Amino acid sequence: MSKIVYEKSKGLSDVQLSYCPGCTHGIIHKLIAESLVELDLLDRTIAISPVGCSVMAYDFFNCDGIQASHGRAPAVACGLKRTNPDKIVFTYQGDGDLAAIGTAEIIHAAHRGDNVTVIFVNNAIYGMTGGQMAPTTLIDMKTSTSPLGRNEAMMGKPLLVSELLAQIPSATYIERVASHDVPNLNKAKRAIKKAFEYQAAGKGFSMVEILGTCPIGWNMTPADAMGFVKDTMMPYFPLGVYKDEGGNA
Amino acid sequence: MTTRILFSGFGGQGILTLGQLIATIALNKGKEVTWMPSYGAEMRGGTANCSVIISDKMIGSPIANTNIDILCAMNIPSIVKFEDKVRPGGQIFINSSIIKDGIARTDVDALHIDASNIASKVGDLRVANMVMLAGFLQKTNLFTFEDVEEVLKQRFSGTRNEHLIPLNIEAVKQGMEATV
Amino acid sequence: MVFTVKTAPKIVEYAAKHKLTFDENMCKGCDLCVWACPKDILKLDLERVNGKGYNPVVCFDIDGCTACGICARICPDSVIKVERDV
Amino acid sequence: MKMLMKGNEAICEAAIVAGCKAFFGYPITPQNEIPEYMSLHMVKAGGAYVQAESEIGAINMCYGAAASGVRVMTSSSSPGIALKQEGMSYLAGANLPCVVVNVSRSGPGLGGILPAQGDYFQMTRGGGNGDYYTPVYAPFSVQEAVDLIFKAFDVADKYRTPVQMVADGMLGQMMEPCVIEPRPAVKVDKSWVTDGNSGKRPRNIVNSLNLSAEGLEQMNIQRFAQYKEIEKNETLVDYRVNDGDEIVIVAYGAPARVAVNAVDELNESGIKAGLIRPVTLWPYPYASFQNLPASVKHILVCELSMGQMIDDVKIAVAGKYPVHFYGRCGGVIFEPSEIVEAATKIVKGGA
Repeated sequence: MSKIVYEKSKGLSDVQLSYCPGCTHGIIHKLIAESLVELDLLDRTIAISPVGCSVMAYDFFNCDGIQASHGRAPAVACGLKRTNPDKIVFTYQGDGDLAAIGTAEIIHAAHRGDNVTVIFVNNAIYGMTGGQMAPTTLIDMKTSTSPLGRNEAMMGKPLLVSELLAQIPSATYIERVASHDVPNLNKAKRAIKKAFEYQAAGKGFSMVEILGTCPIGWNMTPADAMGFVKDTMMPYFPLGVYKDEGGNA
Repeated sequence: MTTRILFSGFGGQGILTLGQLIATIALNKGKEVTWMPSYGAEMRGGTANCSVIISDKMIGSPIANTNIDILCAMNIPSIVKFEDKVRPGGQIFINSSIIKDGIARTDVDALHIDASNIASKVGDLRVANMVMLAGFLQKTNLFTFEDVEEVLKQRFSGTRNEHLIPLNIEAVKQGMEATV
Repeated sequence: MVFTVKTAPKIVEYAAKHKLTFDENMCKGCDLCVWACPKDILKLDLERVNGKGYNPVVCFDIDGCTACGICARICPDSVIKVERDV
Repeated sequence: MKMLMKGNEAICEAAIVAGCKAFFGYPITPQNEIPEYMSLHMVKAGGAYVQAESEIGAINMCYGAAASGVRVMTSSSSPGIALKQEGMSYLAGANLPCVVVNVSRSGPGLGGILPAQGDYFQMTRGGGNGDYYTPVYAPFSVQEAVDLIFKAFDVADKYRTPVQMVADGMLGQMMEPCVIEPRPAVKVDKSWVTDGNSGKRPRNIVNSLNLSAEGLEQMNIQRFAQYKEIEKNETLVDYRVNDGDEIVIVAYGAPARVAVNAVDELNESGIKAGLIRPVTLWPYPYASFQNLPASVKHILVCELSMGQMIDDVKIAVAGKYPVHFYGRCGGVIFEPSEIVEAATKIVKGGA
């Protein structure tokens, strides 16, 4: 007699992921797919993919998908949710998409209290276009547009998105988690599930920020990149629940 | 006289660099030359190629993926995609360390070079591209061994990669010996 | 200009007390499972490449497997299935 | 000295040599080499470099820098250029010089990243709101891109207008030998700049708002008088039509290189063919179509689009010749043989 400990989620399609070897996007996709299957929400979910490495995420989730223009996924989600309030709508956005060009849209989705879920993957770089500096790039980190390292005087300090959105009165649930080892993946999955449960219960805007890696953009092995998340990113981007008003709604 | 060369292989095999070195040699020799890469987000870790066209007159389209004079193929997808695009009588240089089944065409001049294995023996898999240069030195009159030495110095002298010049030259030499 | 050679699935099984199943052609040789495995029974096969051109993961000591599932959970490409004998 | 350079990098180097003192950009393929190059070399040259939060941010940074009188440039690719239209309209409305480089890709929407020419309408018809045009340069080689960057900054300064350069993914990514040497810049009056009057001159205002209908009309009339001057002085064309040619192929930008090959092949095969390559897309070289040799029977427009420049060719020939079209799009690049086949069919009848 044998019991399946782990197998590929039914929430994922058969398409091979387009991500580079060892990229945490694949791991985070699995958490979302597993959560939607376990909550029995998959068949009424619409995934909204951004512009960035996860631009083709619509190919990877086993549900309907929309591709949004750069940074505008939360506005697209608003339009879809307002016309389909009984559906589950989530956006999947990177730090370039959400924290740079899409800051107006994300802030106003939270501000309106749109009953949608945002999965925000923060890997401190623009991966798709070849490793440029992002608003979340750490000080002194070298990228293709900060070749001498991010300079605070010229480029400011990295943007703290969860802390920012937690200030918005109408946001319901904001948590930052990480994806660099199995215990943290379990926590990340609990956060994702909670966000979808809140949405299903009509509790309003939720965002889960997930610290991820970009081994190619960071010029590291995938395993070293996991260590970088733990040792270098987490001290600047503290994990935790920044807002949770789901219980009072 | 116009020579249309296509370099193709996995990202990381030095395809684009090899094309640039040969384009620079052509420039040094006063030729018209273009270098054009395939580009895109998924290229990393995937298959990359670049076209180099060398001519005595103005070059039109810089893309040489048809009517190819010389195909420098470093992996199997390169053969699958481009073998048929070489003109009859053209040349195919084959990285036989990876492309073990050879090619089907009989109307081209094929040269098998055990490039990846030779590069490993020289000390770095990443110089497989330089081993492939043996094809050009053995089979064409485009440039000489001295031209290669000169372009390597031009590119790497005074950079942090200067110490790699002897390794690269050794790779070319080993490639020459293996293809005599 | 980007293209890949289509490859049929290649399923590789390792079975002792517990069972590991690898969908080998989905593997990108990222090494994360090797890095994460607490029993150090996985490695990349540097002697060969899979249909995508990567060195695939292999298990060299299935007897040491405890079916903890860590390799499968960390794998970004859902390559690994883990079955526990109960 | 002749150097082998990527189109994108040559454009940057030429801009720096031309005295560009500020660059504002945002990542998008296939123009990433431009902000990457500027992030190092613009800073080394003592200029300002910022990676903006968006293309809209970047073009408005240009608006601010241009108002202070410095030479400023931004770059993007098609979807990003679409985002910049608000700022372009403001630059035009406020009479500010600025150089905008579009390393174009296929669309519409997010489209693809491969070379295409579907932005012709947007670039040559204003693009944003209101009555305006911008000069548009379309180089077909790395050297020409370098030469036209110098030109673009001069024209922007001289006529106080935003100027665009379109270099598709092919030209941006390819390497070719080129020479970049300093050349004298046009001398212009910059007494209008808003860099703080220090009490020494009347204050300056940079603005496109005018709530008086007559006043705004006058501003537009003046701007269009400038456009007449630009049309008269700045139209550029590469004209390669000879007596005896039966068919004239019209193409622009890097894809015109394919047309050059096709014209050679046609002439070798006995079909007399010529080429008109507009180098400025606005102002369009309409005059080049007025005195074609009597031998010309057909015009064939070749574009990497479903057909956009063909409208200008139809305006130019005013019904005098049949205007045919051959195009590929989505990132597919035509090969010389395709153009040869299309031209042969037309000349031999059957098309």
